[in-house]
Amino acid sequence: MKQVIFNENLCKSCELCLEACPKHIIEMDLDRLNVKGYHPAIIKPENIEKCISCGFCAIMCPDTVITVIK
Amino acid sequence: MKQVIFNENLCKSCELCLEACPKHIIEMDLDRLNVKGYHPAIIKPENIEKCISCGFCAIMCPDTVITVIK
Amino acid sequence: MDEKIIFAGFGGQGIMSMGLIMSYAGMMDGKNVSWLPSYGPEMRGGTANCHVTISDEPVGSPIINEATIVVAMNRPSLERFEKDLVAGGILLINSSLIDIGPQRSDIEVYRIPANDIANQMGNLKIANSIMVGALMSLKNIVSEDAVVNAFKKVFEGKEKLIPINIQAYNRGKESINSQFAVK
Amino acid sequence: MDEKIIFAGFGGQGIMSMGLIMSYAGMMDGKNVSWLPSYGPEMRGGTANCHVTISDEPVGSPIINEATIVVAMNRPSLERFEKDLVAGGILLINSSLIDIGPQRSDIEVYRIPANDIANQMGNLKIANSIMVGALMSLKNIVSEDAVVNAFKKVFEGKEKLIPINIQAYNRGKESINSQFAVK
Amino acid sequence: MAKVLMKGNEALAEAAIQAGCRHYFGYPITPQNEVTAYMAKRMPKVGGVFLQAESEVSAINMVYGAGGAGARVLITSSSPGISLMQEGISYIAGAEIPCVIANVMRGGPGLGGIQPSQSDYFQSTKGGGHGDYKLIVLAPSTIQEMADLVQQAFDIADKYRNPVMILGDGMLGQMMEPVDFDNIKKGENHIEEKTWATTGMGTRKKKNIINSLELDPQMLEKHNIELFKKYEKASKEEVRYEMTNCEDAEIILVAYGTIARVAKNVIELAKRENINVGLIRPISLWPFPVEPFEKTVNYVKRYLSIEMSMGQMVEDVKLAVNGRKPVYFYGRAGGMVPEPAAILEEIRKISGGAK
Amino acid sequence: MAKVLMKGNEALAEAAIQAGCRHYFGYPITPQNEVTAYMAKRMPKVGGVFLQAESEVSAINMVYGAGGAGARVLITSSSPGISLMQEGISYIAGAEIPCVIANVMRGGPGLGGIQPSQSDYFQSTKGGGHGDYKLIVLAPSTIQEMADLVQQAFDIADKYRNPVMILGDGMLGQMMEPVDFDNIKKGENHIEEKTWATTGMGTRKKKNIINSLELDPQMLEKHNIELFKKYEKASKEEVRYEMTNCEDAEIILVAYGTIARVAKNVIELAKRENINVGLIRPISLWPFPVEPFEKTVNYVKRYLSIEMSMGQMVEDVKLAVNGRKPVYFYGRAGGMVPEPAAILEEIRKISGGAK
Amino acid sequence: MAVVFQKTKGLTDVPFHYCPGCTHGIVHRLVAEVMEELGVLDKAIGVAPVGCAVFAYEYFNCDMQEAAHGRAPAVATGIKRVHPDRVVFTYQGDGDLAAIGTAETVHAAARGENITVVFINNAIYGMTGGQMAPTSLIGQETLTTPYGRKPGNNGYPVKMCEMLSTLDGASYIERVSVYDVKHVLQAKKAIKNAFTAQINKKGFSMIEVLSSCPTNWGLSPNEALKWIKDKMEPYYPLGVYKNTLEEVKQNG
Amino acid sequence: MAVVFQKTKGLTDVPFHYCPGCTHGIVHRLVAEVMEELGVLDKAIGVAPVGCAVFAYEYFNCDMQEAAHGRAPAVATGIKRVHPDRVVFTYQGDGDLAAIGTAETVHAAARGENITVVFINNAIYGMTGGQMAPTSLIGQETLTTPYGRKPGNNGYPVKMCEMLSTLDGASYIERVSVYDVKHVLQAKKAIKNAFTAQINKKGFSMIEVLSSCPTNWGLSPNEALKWIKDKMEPYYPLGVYKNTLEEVKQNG
Ligand SMILES: Cc1ncc(C[n+]2csc(CCOP(=O)(O)OP(=O)(O)O)c2C)c(N)n1
Ligand SMILES: Cc1ncc(C[n+]2csc(CCOP(=O)(O)OP(=O)(O)O)c2C)c(N)n1
Ligand code: SF4
Ligand code: SF4
Ligand code: SF4
Ligand code: SF4
Ligand code: SF4
Ligand code: SF4
Ligand SMILES: [Mg+2]
Ligand SMILES: [Mg+2]
Repeated sequence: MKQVIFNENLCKSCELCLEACPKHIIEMDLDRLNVKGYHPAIIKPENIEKCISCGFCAIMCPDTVITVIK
Repeated sequence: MKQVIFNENLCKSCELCLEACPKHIIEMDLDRLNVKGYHPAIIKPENIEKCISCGFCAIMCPDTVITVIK
Repeated sequence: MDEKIIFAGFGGQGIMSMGLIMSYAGMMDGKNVSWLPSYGPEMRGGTANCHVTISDEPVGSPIINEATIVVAMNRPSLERFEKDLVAGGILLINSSLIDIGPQRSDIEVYRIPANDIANQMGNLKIANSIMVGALMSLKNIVSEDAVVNAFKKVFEGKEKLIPINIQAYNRGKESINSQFAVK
Repeated sequence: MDEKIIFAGFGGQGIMSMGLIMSYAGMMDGKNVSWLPSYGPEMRGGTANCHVTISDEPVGSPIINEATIVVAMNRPSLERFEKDLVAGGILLINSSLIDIGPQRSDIEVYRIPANDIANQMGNLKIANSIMVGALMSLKNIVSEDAVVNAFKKVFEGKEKLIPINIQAYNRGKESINSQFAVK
Repeated sequence: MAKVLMKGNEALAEAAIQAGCRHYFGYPITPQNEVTAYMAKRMPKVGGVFLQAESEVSAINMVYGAGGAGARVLITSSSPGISLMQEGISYIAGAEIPCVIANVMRGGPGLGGIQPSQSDYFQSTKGGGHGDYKLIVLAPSTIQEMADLVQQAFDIADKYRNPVMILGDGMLGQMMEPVDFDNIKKGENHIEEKTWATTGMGTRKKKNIINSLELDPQMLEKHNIELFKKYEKASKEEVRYEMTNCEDAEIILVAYGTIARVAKNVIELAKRENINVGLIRPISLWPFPVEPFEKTVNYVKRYLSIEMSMGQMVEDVKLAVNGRKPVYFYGRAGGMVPEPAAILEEIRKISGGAK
Repeated sequence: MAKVLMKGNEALAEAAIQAGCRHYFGYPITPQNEVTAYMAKRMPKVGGVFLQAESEVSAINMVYGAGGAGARVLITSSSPGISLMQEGISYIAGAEIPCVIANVMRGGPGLGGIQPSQSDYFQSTKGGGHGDYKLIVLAPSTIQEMADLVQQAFDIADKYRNPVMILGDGMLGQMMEPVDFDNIKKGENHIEEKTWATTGMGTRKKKNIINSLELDPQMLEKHNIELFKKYEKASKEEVRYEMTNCEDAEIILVAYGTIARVAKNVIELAKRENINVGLIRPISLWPFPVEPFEKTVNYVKRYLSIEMSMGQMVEDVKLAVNGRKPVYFYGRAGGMVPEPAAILEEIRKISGGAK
Repeated sequence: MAVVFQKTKGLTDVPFHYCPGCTHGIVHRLVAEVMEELGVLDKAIGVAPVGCAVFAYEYFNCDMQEAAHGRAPAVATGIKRVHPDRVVFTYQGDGDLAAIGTAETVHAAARGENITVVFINNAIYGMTGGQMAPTSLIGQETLTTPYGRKPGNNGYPVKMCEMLSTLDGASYIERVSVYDVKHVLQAKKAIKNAFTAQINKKGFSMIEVLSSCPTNWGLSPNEALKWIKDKMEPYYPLGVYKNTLEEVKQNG
Repeated sequence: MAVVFQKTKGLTDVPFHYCPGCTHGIVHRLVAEVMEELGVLDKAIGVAPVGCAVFAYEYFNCDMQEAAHGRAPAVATGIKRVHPDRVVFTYQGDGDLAAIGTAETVHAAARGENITVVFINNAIYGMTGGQMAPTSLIGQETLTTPYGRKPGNNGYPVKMCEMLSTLDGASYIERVSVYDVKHVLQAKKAIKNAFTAQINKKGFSMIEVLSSCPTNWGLSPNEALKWIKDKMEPYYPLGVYKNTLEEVKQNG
């Protein structure tokens, strides 16, 4: 089962993953703040299927927020 | 008048001038010590005529002992 | 007069400027003033606060252990500085970002939805000036003139921001009337 | 016993070794000893000297202000250290290199042409051992055995130099007999 | 020029410029970074030089060069950076080069923290570097005084051909207060010609040498004795202190810099409890002011040294009091600032609950 | 092993090796060059490391690394070089790394000279670096004691996880005396395991960190207080001194290191004139021994501190005596060594020609 | 189900304190991954600098020392000389490594000290709030070059890879960046080479990473990556500057 | 009657304290001659090092400062920033310049500090009695490398000209020697170029002189000259490493 897991409370809203994703499926959740006060990065459930499990998002994330499972 | 003047009390007997002189006319005066306790470099009067005023001795002397006049 | 004010909030909320405006105004009124920022390692994030003393006497310690006024712009600030108020002191709460109340009951509390007002006015950055206005309408710490001049001083080099901030300041003053003093 | 000896001369005359031999010998005899070199900037030339104390008591200051013996290997040394001798002290002069006499008349003076003797023996480097011999024949500061062992110690690693130096030492002892004590 | 609201670090920088300083060398370190930033902005405007060195070691040796070349020169840093300068400072003192060094102290030891501290008192006053030398050490307690003392520091440095240290702390560097620069003598006018400086010989007959080497111990001793004659003069002429409420105090607080301000609050607090507390505030830490102790030792019951350290100035207080009255110490360390209430509590404690 | 005749510098080096030190970092400087030379020769023979660093700054930080990694480590230098180490020393104290630092003092300030001096007393005992920390400072006065104290220094350093300084001077470094290494406990056996050291985690569960940073002032204060608990323990357990002829002395000399030897000669000289002179020789300069003053202050008339400096230890003497008896100072500077006769003269002078 | 990417065991659970989008975080991860992959975490000893990475000792899952500003290579030397069989590395910023620590860096390299240096070149002093670094670009505005860095006053940016490659003790020197996925992967390979050089006892290895400081550059994190590519890379060419991995080296 | 050679006015009357045959003396004379010939003695300010040349302040006939060990470039920077129109030079040994003073040297060069550095590489610490210098050769026996310098323990000799030439601020860098008349004359030309670079405001200039230390090498003065030629020169190739004398340089 394809999964991209965000360890949400580590996210700092830097948007590097967003830019790195070739499928442009990552976005900032502007409706929520995590414990640090940042809008966390998310993939909307409807978009997860577009993920090609390339891992680029995780590779570019400076805060080890992301785990990618294929 | 060709002259090679040694400021004798500055001489430290290092023999660099001796080696540098293309005419091999410089020697150490083993009979005398200068104020510093060194045998000074000299050119015997009979040898001064062989001097070609090249200045090599002065150029190699580390203690500015030598003045060369042509 | 001896006012000891703590301004506190997130970095980026203009906390330091609030303190500066009050300090300048105090100075222009011929008071003794001091302004002391908290300073952390130069990494970003976390809270910011500054201690402002405005007094008729020379200022002793610039560190405020017993504040007469606390302006809390976010929740952690409220939690941290509430206890430093003297009994009867004034607590200003930015109710746009703070949904809890104070623990104490021996202080005067005012809630101003500064961010919401600022949002209405079309510029989130002026929430701080709104709070300064609210504060001034509660207590005439410094003269009106001095505050206006202080705005000019603090925004030196960024003159075009002065009118909107003074406007915000005035809105802040008005806001108090529509507020409820929670005792 | 409390001998305080200053050895002095040019760098290269083996001044430090003279002091070392006496110090080792003293130590081997169970005496308290100290050896203090003068040390200058590491540039060459100039004078060298060392202060040697050999004593039944623990050595106080290793600096000798009042010497019982001065061994002067060159003229500047004589000029510099003559005054440090106690009245009645012994002054040994390397007469090969020193053509002046001492200024004082309250001391015992011995002149040994150490360089000349060394030259005769075919090795200028042993003038120092000759002087040690002369010193020992004047005053039995340490035992004969100890001196021989001290030579062995000081020339550790250069064993082939031991015989000639002991020979020189013995010639030095003899030389005193052919000397004249200038009073 | 009217009063302006300024951070201590900025006031320090501006005062130096107004005192005729046109050469600043430094290296960034918290909590004194505003000095470097201010100098970087202002120096080019007044035709001066701001140079960020590659390290504090290098910076202090640039100061040596520039001061030796005749300039009024300033360097600032904070505790670890000042430690790195100790060799250079000893050289500057040895070669008798005037300059002003400011230490905006933070908590130590080692990397420590960046909150205000006073734990470099020993280093500043006893000589953190090698050899017998003294810095003249001035400790401001307000931003106005920061400005005033910086200007005096340059004059003192020139007068004695000696480095002068301004000893502040992070709080003094970071806080703002109104400051008035009108009293600052504008430097250019009253800088005496430095005939000893290495400016290039030009038409001068004798070459000038800046140096601290002397291999002959007799000559080096002479040099040391001459240095100490200067220090003796300074310890007569450069003593600075303030006394508050000492007239009939039963206990006298001794505090410098920021903490002296806290002490003033304590005096007020104590009054409410009818405890008569006075304050001696040394402004010159070296020379340490002995007079206020002589004036008070006969009637006061005890002294209490308050410091942001584990106890350093207290030794100088003891030396001044010399056993005639008890001397106590209260301190906080690591960036903690003593609170008035806690000091009052300490006063009660050492007074045996008296009064 | 029988007695051997050795220079102080060599004895220091050999004693360190015998105490189990296998890591030496240093940088050449007169008058301690024999240490580097000796270590360069010997260390490879015993499987140890001799490393000539690019500077003293670098060397002290190598010591930080090596000491933090669990090794017994030695560094030596002389005055200007020690000044360069002040930041590093403060870090080592802050991070609680055991090591031994020897300063073979020479005349200052600045480049100064290379003759023996004691003018780094303040730097060593009060903290030449920033922050509140203490070195344990030991001052040998014979070559044998140099060897003995070096060995003790390593044990003390390990016991307290604190740097220990051996404070010698050029004369002590350069002179030879017989020395016996038989009493030195061979280090390898009694070095306790350093469970805190960074040795690589291996099978250890918790990672080890060597550090002096603490940005939270409350935590940093706690760290400071813990350091001072150690220092308090040390000032009870590590006091070392020697008393000579103090029983019914009317004047007591206070002197350490080389000058204490001169002082012993003075005692003899004075006896001839029927002046009863005693000597207190502090061996630990920090902790400074207070006991011998307590023992003598009631009957002695005065104290005279003799130093090869312009007057540094005399402050600690005054603090110990605390006004109960007059304290005098006599010193020579720049590499000059006080002569017995001159000291005697000084004794006569301050005694008002007494006895 | 296969894990494509998960957090390395080379990092502890302590969250990074870095600003949003600061690439210090990426490099930390790469170093940790390399150590995990090489199986050296249990014998690694790292040295943290003074700079934004000052808390690196909290993050790497191995023994750590915190060095004085600039002195990490000296500290690492001390450690390595005590434990020659451990893997010793430093992690340093440009102020730390190329300004105050210049002598320590040069001489660790000259000595061929068998350590690995990870060098974060972000053309600024991050921790102290944005002063000029030795590596700041000509024209760059910083707190201490408010009118832009000018050669006449502030000199020229220092190229550490080029400089250190002139030293015989340097075994592996490479400059990389992390401004996109490709370069991150290349950076990781480089870091692995550097650690491998150490494990093979080749001597001094250093990887210079062109890294971002969005906060002090006044750019968004993604803009900052672009700035690395557009402004820094032209002055600091990427590539391998020294490589003796294949050479059999005499060891004295 | 023509004077072929006489002592330059650039030197005072104080006799050199150097050991017999030490080429420090030759280099002193060359620097002094160059300053005299360029007519800058009255506006020169020199900086002496700590090393055998510590007394250089006595010898040069111009204003002088004595710097702390290794810090001469920093001291010179301080002087030059006060008097940009004066001619400022340092005279330093290899321990001074290439060990303890590495950072100061590198950054004076990187800044393009408009000073001239005369660098005496004698592969040894002369003044302190013959310890290893960073420039000591592999295998060289010194007080601190009694078994010969070994790369594994002591690293490799540092080539300063090569290293500093990588810096954009360096304007003129040349390595010369003084082991015979021809090389002495070449050395003088190089020193003149370096001072000329400064006078023309080109930035940092340095001349490295392979020089002898007969005393600590344990050789006679003439043998020592041969040692320079046979042992040092192969490792330290002579030549111009950087030359912007002809370039028109932008100045920020
Ligand atoms: C001796 C000393 N000097 C100065 C400082 C202040 N300081 C802390 S970090 C730093 C520079 C950090 O810049 P860099 O090394 O480039 O690391 P970055 O923060 O950019 O990652 C400085 C100057 C210090 N702590 N110690
Ligand atoms: C801070 C400091 N460290 C060490 C010394 C001791 N010292 C004096 S000169 C010198 C080295 C001299 O060697 P070099 O620079 O090569 O000059 P040379 O004597 O060979 O001409 C050293 C280490 C010192 N004076 N100051
Ligand atoms: S794994 Fe690749 S495709 Fe999937 S979210 Fe991450 S970057 Fe996008
Ligand atoms: S890269 Fe990481 S920290 Fe940045 S937004 Fe994406 S998940 Fe959050
Ligand atoms: S001038 Fe030339 S020929 Fe004459 S003595 Fe000198 S070297 Fe010889
Ligand atoms: S070169 Fe000079 S010092 Fe040497 S022997 Fe000749 S004259 Fe004398
Ligand atoms: S200041 Fe710059 S380098 Fe430091 S954490 Fe923030 S972005 Fe990163
Ligand atoms: S020790 Fe060497 S460098 Fe120094 S003066 Fe003597 S020969 Fe020259
Ligand atoms: Mg950086
Ligand atoms: Mg050299």
